[in-house]
Amino acid sequence: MEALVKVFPANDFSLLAVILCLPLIGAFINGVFGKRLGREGVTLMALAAVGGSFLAAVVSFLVLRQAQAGSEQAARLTYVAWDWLSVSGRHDLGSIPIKVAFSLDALNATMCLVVTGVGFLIHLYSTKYMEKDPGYHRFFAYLNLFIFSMLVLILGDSLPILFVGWEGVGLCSYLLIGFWFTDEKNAQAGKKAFIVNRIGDFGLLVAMALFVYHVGALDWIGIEGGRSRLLEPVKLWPIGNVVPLSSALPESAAAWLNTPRYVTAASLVGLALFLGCAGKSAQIPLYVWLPDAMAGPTPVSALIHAATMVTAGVYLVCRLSSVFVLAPAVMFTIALVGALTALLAASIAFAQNDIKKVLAYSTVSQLGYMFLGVGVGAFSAGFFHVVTHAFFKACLFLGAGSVIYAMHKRIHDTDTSQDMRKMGGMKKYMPVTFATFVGAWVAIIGFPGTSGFFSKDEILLKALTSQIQSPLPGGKITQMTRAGEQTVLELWQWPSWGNQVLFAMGVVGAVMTAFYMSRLVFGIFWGDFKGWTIKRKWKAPAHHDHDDHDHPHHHHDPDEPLEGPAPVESPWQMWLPLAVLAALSLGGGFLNAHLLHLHPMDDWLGPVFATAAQNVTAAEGGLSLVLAFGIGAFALGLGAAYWVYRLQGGEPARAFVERMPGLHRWAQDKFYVDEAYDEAVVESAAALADTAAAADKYVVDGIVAKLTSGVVQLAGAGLRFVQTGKVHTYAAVMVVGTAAVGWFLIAPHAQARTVHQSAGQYGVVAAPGFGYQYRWDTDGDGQWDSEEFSSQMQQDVTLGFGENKTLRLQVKNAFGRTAERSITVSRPKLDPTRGPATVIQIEQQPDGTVRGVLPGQQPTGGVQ
Amino acid sequence: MSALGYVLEHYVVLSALLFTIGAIGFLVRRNVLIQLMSIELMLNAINLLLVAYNRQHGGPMTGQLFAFFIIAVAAAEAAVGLAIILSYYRLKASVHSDEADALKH
Amino acid sequence: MSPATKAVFELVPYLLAFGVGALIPRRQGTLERVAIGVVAALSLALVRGLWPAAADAATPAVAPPEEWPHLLNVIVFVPILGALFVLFLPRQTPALLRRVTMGVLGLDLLASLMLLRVPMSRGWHFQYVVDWLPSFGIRYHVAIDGVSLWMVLLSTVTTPIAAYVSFGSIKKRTKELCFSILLLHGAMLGAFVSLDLFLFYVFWELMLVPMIILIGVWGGVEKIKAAYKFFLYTMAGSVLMLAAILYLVWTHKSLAGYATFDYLALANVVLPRTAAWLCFGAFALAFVIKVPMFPLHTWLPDAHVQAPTGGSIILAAVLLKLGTYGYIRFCMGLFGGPAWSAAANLAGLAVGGGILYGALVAWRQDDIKRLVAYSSVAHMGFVMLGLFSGTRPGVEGAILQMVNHGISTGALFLLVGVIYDRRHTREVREFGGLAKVMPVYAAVFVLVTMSSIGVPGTNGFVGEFMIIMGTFVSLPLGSHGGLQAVLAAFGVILAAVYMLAVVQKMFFGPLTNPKNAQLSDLNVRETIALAPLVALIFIIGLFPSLFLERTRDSVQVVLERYTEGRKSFQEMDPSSTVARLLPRRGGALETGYPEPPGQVDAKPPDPSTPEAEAALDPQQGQP
Amino acid sequence: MNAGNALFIVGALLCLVGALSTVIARSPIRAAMGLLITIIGIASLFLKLSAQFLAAIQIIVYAGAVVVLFVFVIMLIGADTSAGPPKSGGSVGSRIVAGGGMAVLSGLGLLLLARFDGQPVRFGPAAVGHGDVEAVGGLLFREAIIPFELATALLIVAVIGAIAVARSKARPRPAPPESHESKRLFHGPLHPRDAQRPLSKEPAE
Repeated sequence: MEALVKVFPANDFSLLAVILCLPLIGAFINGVFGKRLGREGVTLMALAAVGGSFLAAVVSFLVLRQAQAGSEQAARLTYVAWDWLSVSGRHDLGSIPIKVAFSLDALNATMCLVVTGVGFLIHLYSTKYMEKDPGYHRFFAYLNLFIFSMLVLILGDSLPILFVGWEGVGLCSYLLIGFWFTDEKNAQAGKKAFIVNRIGDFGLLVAMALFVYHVGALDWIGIEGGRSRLLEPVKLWPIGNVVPLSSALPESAAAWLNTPRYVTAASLVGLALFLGCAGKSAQIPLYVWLPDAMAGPTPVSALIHAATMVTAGVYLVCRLSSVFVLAPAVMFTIALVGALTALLAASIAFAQNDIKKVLAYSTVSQLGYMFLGVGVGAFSAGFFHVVTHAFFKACLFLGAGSVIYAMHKRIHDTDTSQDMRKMGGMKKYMPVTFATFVGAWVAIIGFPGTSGFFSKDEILLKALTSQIQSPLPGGKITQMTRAGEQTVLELWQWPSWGNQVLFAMGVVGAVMTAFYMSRLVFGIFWGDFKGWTIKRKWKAPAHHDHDDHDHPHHHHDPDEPLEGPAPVESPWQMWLPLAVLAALSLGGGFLNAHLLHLHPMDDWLGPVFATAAQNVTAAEGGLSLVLAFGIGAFALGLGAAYWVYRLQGGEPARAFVERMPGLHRWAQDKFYVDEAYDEAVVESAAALADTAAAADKYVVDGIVAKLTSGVVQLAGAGLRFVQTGKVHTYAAVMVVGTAAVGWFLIAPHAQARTVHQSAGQYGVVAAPGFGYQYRWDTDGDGQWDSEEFSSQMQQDVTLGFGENKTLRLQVKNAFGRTAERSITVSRPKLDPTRGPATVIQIEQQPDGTVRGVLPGQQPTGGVQ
Repeated sequence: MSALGYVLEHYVVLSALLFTIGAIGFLVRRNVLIQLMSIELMLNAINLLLVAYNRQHGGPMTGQLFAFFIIAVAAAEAAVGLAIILSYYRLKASVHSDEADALKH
Repeated sequence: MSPATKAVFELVPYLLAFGVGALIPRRQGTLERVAIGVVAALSLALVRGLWPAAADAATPAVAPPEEWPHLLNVIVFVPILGALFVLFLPRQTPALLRRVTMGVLGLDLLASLMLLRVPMSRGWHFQYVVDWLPSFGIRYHVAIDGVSLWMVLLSTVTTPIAAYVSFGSIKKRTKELCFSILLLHGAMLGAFVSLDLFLFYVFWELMLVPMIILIGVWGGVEKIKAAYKFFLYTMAGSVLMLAAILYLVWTHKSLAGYATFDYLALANVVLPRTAAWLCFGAFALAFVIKVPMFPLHTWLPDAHVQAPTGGSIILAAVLLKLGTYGYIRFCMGLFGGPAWSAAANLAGLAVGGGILYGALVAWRQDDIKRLVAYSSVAHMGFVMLGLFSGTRPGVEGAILQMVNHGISTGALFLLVGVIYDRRHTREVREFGGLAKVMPVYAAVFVLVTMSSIGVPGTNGFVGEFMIIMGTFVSLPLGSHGGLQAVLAAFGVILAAVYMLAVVQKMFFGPLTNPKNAQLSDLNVRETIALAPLVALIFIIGLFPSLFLERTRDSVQVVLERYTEGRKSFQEMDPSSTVARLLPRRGGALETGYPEPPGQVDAKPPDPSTPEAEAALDPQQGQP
Repeated sequence: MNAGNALFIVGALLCLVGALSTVIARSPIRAAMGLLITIIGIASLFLKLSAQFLAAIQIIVYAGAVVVLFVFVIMLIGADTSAGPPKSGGSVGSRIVAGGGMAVLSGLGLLLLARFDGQPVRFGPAAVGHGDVEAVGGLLFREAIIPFELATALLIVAVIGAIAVARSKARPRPAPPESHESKRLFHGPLHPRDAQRPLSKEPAE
């Protein structure tokens, strides 16, 4: 241990590079050379990469513990790889370097263990699950790349580096959802995931810009240190110098419109960040991509869309908890959105039959719980749920995958093989899968003593008791104006009923979770097998000897009854990870069992959330109430499901559907949210794009190009008539033109220009012409200097500063015609603030002559 | 009468008359050949002017040089112009300049 | 350790990179292996070579190598002389013509890499000045700084690629092709390095001719129309620019007493309000058309769709950059005041008309090339936004984004050309499920798409990120900056929408069109052409500071000039019609300043007059 | 009135008469003769202005080359070509406007000239060697050598250009009509070969 600390000092902890690089190398080798390496090579490479990464993570964790042990401060291990780029702060002042730097503290060390650990198990599982896929190497390349991106996300020491991982996991998710790209549906789902995530990323970009502007830092330490600057007010309206149409509106409305609206920068940052979190962690309103993402292979769903990537949002809230707590309104929004998402997703999950869809909505719902937790300021409780959820949801997904794997023996259609109604009685055929699945199931429904029980109850407890304090003394920002002290903005206060509502929603969600999860389990494992007729000694028809995802449309005639062998248990590569995860689901709760006064996790994470905790108040007590409600919810949900699906064989559910077909359809079709989005967002954007495209073709091109060319053509058509083609016409026109020029030359023009000769000396020079003669009035007395015209063209004038003088000039041409004009010559005032335009340096040469030289480098100002 | 031929203005007026005759001839006549001759007339008028001024200024004979080059250019112009007329005549069977309006069409 | 062994050890990483690179291609020939290996080794060399020296602080600071003054002349005139040389080669030997062209371009690339040996500190580098038409004050004045450095390198890297690709698909009139490419190359480089406005204008116009030939001779069905459109648009802007240049020169002459077309001298002229606005407008129009910005962008899709692949690559990668480069150098350098005042409105145009509108229109295109062309409009909107922001990250990001756009969009056009060569159509609906038959092509396409939509880790992100951050904190944009940055960030979403839609339609889903079933994957030539671009996508994405390091000082100078120009513009009395000449700053920034011809004879001095009112034309009264 | 006066009067009269006859003449050949007269008149005036070299050149180039060229061309085309009626209206209006305008302009110009007051400028005595061959030649070959060479180049180019323009293109002759019954009828075969019998002087085979 000591040696380790010596090799890897805390400020240059290169083990982080090892953790990161191994999966990257794995991805590169598998992606580029995978086809030549063969399956064994790819397997070895992928497992070694992630396994090595896991080992390094464990070592890092231990080192961190060592470092943490002695101090109150949160220990950090950092590693700076290289300088990436730099931006500048408010008004382009200062420089904010962005380094490719990584850090490890209690929060992301835990997360890192989960990611690499669960990641390794899922890799192991996948080696069997994807065994026969022709894109085997591609799959592992993507998976390794995902692990790498996820690690960048959680280890990144600044928001931009986190963003790299953030988009990286989105990209991997896109590639993996669309892994079987020959099916249009999968590719579509991938695209949807990417774009919806991008909407969230937009929020993150905006948040970074706000941080740059207000805090002037993007790394975690800097943000935490400068977070108080986020409390300054930001004017939202009117934007810039945009003046609303106040004149067209009634007085009161105009006044209302013109009132400046302020929010704190913290609220804006919080909202923008939460938009990012909602995108990545599938919260309302951006949750729609996650259920569709189940189009990817099941291990992908387990790893990315349940255990790791989707919890990145929660991680981000925890990471920036010190910023979030500055905006109570945003925190309440987060909690409320989390609770609402939990309920909405759970209610959709009731009506789904596709087991992966059920699990997907369950994930959305559980993520809602996590946000509920972090929203009320219980960061470590929320994060604890991330960890336990990673265990049991990964286990559930992998278990589902195991079942689907078994179903795939005879049913090759993806949708049908995942249909719960085709399963049943699997308990008998797949004992290990069954056992592990049940382990994870009891955890998710909150069976006392399991991990889910502890983490969920902790969240419920905090939802009832914890509040965000106003970060401002007095809760408002004031400003001195001429009219006295004025309140610029008043911070939103956490409502008194807030906790009760959130708690109630949480409890309802828990009941629903227990119900639909039990429905799922009963449907899969109990009852009779409904997939096909089981025949002993059944032999596969020749053309079914491969499990090829490239032909998903290889349908059986649905009416023809299928026959096949009994489903069998999956091989060890698949059930071993299941077993490990199930054990963790059952036992993981003791990491943070507050009931038993056992909370190593809270202690471990405590220093990380210390800053944020200053702004959170938690009431004492409520524990027994929560315990009662928690256990009650679990019992109610499980009991109801047992009654409906075991005792009554699903009859009440069918009756319910018959009584209220509309509601059921609604829930089954996900409340038509997708359709509504399609209509409202996608269609309107498309309409806008159509308009833009048409405008581009006809209006812009029409005006800029076609109109211009039209005008030119029209002019050309007009001018054609002038061109007779007859030489003599042209000659006549030429003569006329010559005559005009001649007339101009001979007619008298009293024009003159002034030339500047030297300081104060000006010359007024009359324009020359054929046969011109001039006379002047230089003294301004209205009398000509001499009555006689002469050929004197120039008059000299001397002026002082700011003086001006008017001259009159008369011109007579050869035919005696005259023209007259008066000319004013003025000399500008001496302006001491402005230097001369050019300084002429005067030098006396050795021979006594004096020359003016334009100097090479002279300061401005000149000789005063 | 004794000043006749010894005063610059006489040459200037003569040159102006010649030039005017040439210009009017060029503008009024339709026969390309005669138009070309009118151009020669104008060039000659200019030459006369140049030489006369040169005589008045004395000194270096740049005026005469200029006239020399004008003669050279006039010769070239006559050669090419006549060639064009020949070619035009082949095409149109006419030497009337107002019938040359092919560019318009 | 002996020097020899040390050298061997130094070589090991390069050999390793070469080996890995050479192993990458499957089922291809030796040529490809060697080429990709070389690209890998070169990439490593580039990264290591450009790594800031701070890393090895132990070694004493080495004086930067001597700047060879003729290097820029070589870079500019090697292609032009090469073009002339090509004219003397027989047209019956296309192979020889191609080899000579590639040789010349390769030589130019090598020469331009020499530019990297010198750190780009403040001021001008590789400056070379010689009188050209002294009576008009026109000089041959070339120099380079951190801004033009990357433009020069961008063109010396992409033009060989474009030429190489063209030689694969164009088989007729090879001689003219070689001539046009070389001449175009030389003219573009010349425009990037000239500091004399006359010289700049000559190169600027010279560039048009070969480009029109490229579009009009080897283009598509409506090539003539597209070539005309391109020509007329560009011409309309540039003649106004010429007028403004002449006005500026005239003003300088009346102020300083001698004519010069030199940028350094003209930058010291402070025009009165109206004149400044008009001149700024004339310059900006020329550049904005070239960029192009809404609503003057409609030539671009036509030109791109009709141009051959090579032409499109050059057009997108380099030619458009002349607009943005011109804006940095001339609009911001010569007319800081108007540029600053107009920035907020123009930035609104760049965001609304460029980033958002361009993306929306791109979404609705059926022709892939047209789509990429409109995406160019959107990307260039980002670049312009960065410039308008007038902040260090904004301008640095814009310069980086210019390079990025050259690489990504160049690669996209190349990829579109690949599929066009095989199917002779670019309609998206003709394709579908291509990933099955052309896996490598699909992978590269997806990768380049990711770069184009700015996924972090690729080059596109760095530029867009810096621009958005720079815009948000911008002072010239004032309170609009925040909104504009947010809208620009929103444009990033739209980019994903249209690019992923086309990727999905082309590559994913079932292979429906039987005509696509037999398509062959990337061939050797195409792979070799793409390899450096792909390498650069990652190099810039991961190590942008290698590039930013060399622009930083110059951007600082640009911004100083910009704020200074704004200051002197604001100090000027709004009603004044008199121009001013700022005193010379001197120092490294004004080496090569045009000296007045000889010394000025002046009248005997009058010590009581503190001013030299050479410029003051008293106003004339009315009769 | 001395010889100088007389020379000027004769030269001026020759010029004016020649010019007028050039412009007025209906037949081009007469016009060419008028031009010739003008040129001789100018040459004599050159002599009067002590420009002997130019006078010689004037005669050689104009009278010897240009006018001859004109005459050649007139002969080639046919001396009476301008006799035909105008085919296209004759642009009478334009010609009247142009000619009249020019006349008025010139008249006004002369008037303007007359309006200038001031003494007439008398020539001083000519310098020795002014305008003789030696002086002009020396100038031509020393200071004006480049324009001189350019003039030679111009002449060569003009000659080549003239040839190129005037040369009739060797157009393929229209194929003779297959049969001209009338010709056959009245003139018989134009060539013995056309008569499908051996030429009398060719050896029969």
